[in-house]
Amino acid sequence: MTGSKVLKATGILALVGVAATAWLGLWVTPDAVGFPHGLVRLLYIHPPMAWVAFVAYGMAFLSSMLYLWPRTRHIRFDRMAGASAEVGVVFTGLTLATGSIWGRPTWGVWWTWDPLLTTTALLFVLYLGYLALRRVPGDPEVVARRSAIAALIAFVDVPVVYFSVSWWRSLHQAPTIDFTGRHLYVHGSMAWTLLLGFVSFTLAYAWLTAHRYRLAGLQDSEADEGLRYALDERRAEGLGPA
Amino acid sequence: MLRDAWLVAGKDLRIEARSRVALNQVVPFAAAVILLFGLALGPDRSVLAPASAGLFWIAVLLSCLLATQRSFAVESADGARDGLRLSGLDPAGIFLGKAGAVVAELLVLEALLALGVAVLYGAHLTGGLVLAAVCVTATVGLAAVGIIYGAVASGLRVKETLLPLLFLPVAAPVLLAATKAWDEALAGTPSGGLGWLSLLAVFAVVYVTIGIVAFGPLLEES
Amino acid sequence: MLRDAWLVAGKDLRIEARSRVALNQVVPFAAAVILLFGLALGPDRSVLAPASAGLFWIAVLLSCLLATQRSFAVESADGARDGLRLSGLDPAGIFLGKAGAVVAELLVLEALLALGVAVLYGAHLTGGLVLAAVCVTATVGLAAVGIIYGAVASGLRVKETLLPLLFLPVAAPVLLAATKAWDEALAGTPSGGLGWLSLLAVFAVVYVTIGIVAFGPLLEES
Amino acid sequence: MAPAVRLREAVALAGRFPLLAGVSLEIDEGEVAHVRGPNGAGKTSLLRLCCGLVPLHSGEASVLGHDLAIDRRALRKHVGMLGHQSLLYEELTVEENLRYALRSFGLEIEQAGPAAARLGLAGRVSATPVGRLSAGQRRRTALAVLVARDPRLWLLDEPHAGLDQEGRELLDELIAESRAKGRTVLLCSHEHEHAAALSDRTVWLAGGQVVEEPASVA
Amino acid sequence: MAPAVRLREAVALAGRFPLLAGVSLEIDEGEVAHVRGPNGAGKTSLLRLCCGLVPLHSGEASVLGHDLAIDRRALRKHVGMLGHQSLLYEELTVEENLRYALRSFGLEIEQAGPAAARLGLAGRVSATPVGRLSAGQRRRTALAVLVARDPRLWLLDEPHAGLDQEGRELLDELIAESRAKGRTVLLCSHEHEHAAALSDRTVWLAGGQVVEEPASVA
Ligand code: HEM
Ligand SMILES: Nc1ncnc2c1ncn2[C@@H]1O[C@H](COP(=O)(O)OP(=O)(O)OP(=O)(O)O)[C@@H](O)[C@H]1O
Ligand SMILES: Nc1ncnc2c1ncn2[C@@H]1O[C@H](COP(=O)(O)OP(=O)(O)OP(=O)(O)O)[C@@H](O)[C@H]1O
Ligand SMILES: [Mg+2]
Ligand SMILES: [Mg+2]
Repeated sequence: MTGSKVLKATGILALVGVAATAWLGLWVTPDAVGFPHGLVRLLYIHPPMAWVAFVAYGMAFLSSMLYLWPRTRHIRFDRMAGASAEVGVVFTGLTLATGSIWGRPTWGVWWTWDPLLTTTALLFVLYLGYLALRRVPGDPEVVARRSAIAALIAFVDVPVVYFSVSWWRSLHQAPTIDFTGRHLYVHGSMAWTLLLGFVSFTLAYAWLTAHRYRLAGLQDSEADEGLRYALDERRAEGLGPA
Repeated sequence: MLRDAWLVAGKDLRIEARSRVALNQVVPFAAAVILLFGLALGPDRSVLAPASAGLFWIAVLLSCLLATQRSFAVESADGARDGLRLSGLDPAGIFLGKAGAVVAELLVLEALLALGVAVLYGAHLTGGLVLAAVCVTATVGLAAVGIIYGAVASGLRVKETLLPLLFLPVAAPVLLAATKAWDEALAGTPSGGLGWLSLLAVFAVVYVTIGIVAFGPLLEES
Repeated sequence: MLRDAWLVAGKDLRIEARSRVALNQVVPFAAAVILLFGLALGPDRSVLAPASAGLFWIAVLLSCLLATQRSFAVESADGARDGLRLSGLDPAGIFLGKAGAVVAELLVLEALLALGVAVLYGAHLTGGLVLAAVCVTATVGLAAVGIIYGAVASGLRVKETLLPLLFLPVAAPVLLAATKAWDEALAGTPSGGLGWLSLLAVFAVVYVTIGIVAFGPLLEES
Repeated sequence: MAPAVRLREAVALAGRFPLLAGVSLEIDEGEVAHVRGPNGAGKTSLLRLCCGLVPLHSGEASVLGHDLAIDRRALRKHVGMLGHQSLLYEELTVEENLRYALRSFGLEIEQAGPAAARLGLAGRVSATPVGRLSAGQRRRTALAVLVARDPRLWLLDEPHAGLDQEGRELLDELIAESRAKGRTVLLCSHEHEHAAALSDRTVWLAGGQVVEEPASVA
Repeated sequence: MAPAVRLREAVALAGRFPLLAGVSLEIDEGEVAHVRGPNGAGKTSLLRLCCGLVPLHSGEASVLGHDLAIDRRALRKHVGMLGHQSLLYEELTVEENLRYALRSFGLEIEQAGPAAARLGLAGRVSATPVGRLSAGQRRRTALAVLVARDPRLWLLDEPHAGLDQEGRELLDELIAESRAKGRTVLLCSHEHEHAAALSDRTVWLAGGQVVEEPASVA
């Protein structure tokens, strides 16, 4: 099947890309001034991870919309939303983790109540709730509708996270934390490494999500297989004792 | 749709008028939240006065949670969702009606609470108009989210725990914006709160729209 | 009595193991509470770092509320109280069993949360032994109060709103004492927390005793 | 005349369990059908499918000309269900419940009084909140809503349960009346002698399917 | 033989409403009594009084030798109630529910299997969480608990409701058996032909009181 070939290729590319990013980031690119030794190297994975989380939630949102729209309603969009949100939660977790690791030497603390950080953490919890909702047992279609609507509402928070920095600035004169990293002058090998980071992490996202999606599909088709058996068994119930 | 909304809101408010749950239970609960959390965060007035807006909105948030739980508890017990679906009412109307009733209850609560906060924390309720506008828009947003998630969770055996989990994080930006707007207004610069107010208005519009659109699919399910 | 307690706790924990509600829903809820308070109180580290113990205990308090609600939701729906009364179990045993199950769930939650708090607030978990002891005693007290009031509210149409209202003010002293004890321990003077710890122990003993004695009359009344 | 209920190999699931495992059935408008079968056969599920409370997984299903896979909402106005749960507002009185139900279907509330009186709910009971009624009085209230609405399709799930002698006779009368008016009735009941006398035909369900009348009556 | 149930002018209230307005009644041990009356007569309230779910307001009441005003708890071990609600744990399976119930009465769990089998709950159903059962299967589970416990006093509130034909026959058998074993049974039922055949005597209730058999059968 070409589908699985594309998937395999994506996986290999993602792997190579991430490895290359690591290599470039760790050994090739220069240390930046103003950063504690070597920590700038987190630059090549931390922002891409945050980006992937956004992409994942966006995908979950889109799939949920498609699921809710009667003309395009198909259970595969629900699967997609679930798979994407799951990967999104993982990457949000990674963003939080790398951010904390970065923050410790840079700001001297693991955590601070910066709006961006807080809203990111909230996003994490928000989608944990979404996944908990998905796990509540029930009819697949019912679960799909419920979670699709939850995904719509949850996504409203994503732009809030994204804009929280600028809103904070525009609405609040003295930002408590200067997110100076944003002004860092990125050049040469650093820029290329960063770009590679974005691309390869996005590929990794695609690969992971596709796998999760396929797995969900397999589980469903297994259930469909099981359904035939279940139907026979149920019908036999009627014939049994009589 | 509006006729149905009116009918549903009337019914919910009539049940409230009879059972007095919002007045006798939710208002004292909100007061307890403010007092208690004020205590937990330390009795230091210099800490608490700036935090008064935040505490106020947390109390409102938790009360909104109770109000929505109640709003679905009065629907026929186990069959809440079945009942709503078989009722022949327009789902959008149901949504608007139930949200409207919760908004009405919460606004009364907020008025009472604001008095309390003013006294307790020595907060000055300046910029009254902005404060009131923030209350209304924020409450509409909160109630809309609450009712949507209330419907999502209703009929599930785990609704007691699921609803708070879903509601709280989504309501957080509303909380944040409302707190900021109040902070500005209380600090004597109500115009600084206008940006947050418009953000709240956006939230309210978005959530109400989602509710109107999504309540149909939500109830029609299963 | 202890045999019955064991039976009830085993049943409650088995239901939890099957539905995973505490893990999948209450733990994230607690995290959401902490974040929410962090947001509402503003980004000012000088306010939040000293308040970290308070926030931790507020999150535990609200989670305890959910856990007790859940604990009675798994009892047979409408007939929760009838079921418990007709069960032939010793009321004191029921109380101890249900409270025990809630304590077990909350202790796991606190362990997870403590990790989170340590990171979030840059709080140093020094005096680990004192912290743990505070957790255990405070949790026993909270769970005991929760289960008593849970039984009071169970079977009433207004349980969603009544339980929080009853629970919060009574749990307040526990919250305060636990917060103080943690504050001391986090400030590096765990011995200063021992006074609070013994206060918590008194609370726990008192509430558990009340529960053991009062659960019978509580279930028997109409 | 078009069939009021028409199912073709209808499958309905709860999770992965087939509530209905391929039901094919036609019930004409104006017919009173007695649905019968052992516990767990799928009778309640069939009624819930017909009013759109359970989604159709596969097969075809149309009720009163509405395809259940497409528009369930349009159907609601014409279908009345009496289920195991009474779906009333516990805090409102019998009368208020009746009025609210009628209003929510866009009907005039004049029918409320007569319907309540017919079901023996006049006087004290009609001003009592539903939460304080006995099991049979609740059942009567739910029936009163149906009577006042007079929908085209009546779905009755063990309607006799909980009713006293007089209530049973009244119910029989009501079913006979609605048949005379040309309403369609699906009547699930284990009281077969009772039900058989009321109905035009009997549909046997077992194991989520329509079956022939079993040799040993189940 | 001492009477199993002995009420003297027993009054029970719900708020200010008298559920029972002075009931005097004696039922001997080993008797099967059919309690009958119109909806809202107070039948359910009577049974709930007998197992101590409704407090006695005034009058005297003793059940199995225990005074209801003093010790209701001691009674519980010997009384089994089948009410409108099944009082089971929805998350636990039929089998787990049975075992838990037996354990909670301090009985051996060996009876669980046979009781379930007797009620037709073997196989798939016995491993299904009660929350997913049909109405009749729930009823059967609740009955299985009673059968496994075999208490001295059986309080059955409309036990036939929801059971299929086979279940009804089984129930009749069970009642006959417990009579043979000397158990006392209070049977509320609107299916009077059924119930009359099973019972030694009929008690008529109306308006919260014991009345003579009414001229017009209600
Ligand atoms: C979705 C949310 C987030 C996004 C989009 C994001 C994005 C970024 C970007 C683009 C940079 C700039 C790197 C540079 O140009 O120097 C950065 C830096 C950083 N981020 Fe994040 N980040 C997010 C969440 C977090 C979180 C949750 C934490 C902490 C727990 C964190 C901690 C940091 C730190 C410490 C730096 C270095 C800042 C400095 O050098 O001053 N970030 N982030
Ligand atoms: N909580 C309550 N508050 C006030 N009145 C109540 C309450 N519960 C029941 N009643 C009233 O008490 C009366 C007796 O109720 P009960 O349930 O005992 O009747 P019943 O004989 O079992 O009737 P049914 O045949 O309908 O089951 C009814 O008229 C009912 O309205
Ligand atoms: N949510 C669910 N999940 C799994 N199985 C279910 C669920 N609900 C019902 N069932 C099963 O579906 C079957 C049919 O149930 P249904 O309620 O339709 O039966 P019924 O014919 O109405 O029975 P009764 O006469 O007992 O009322 C039963 O075997 C039941 O165990
Ligand atoms: Mg049924
Ligand atoms: Mg009754």
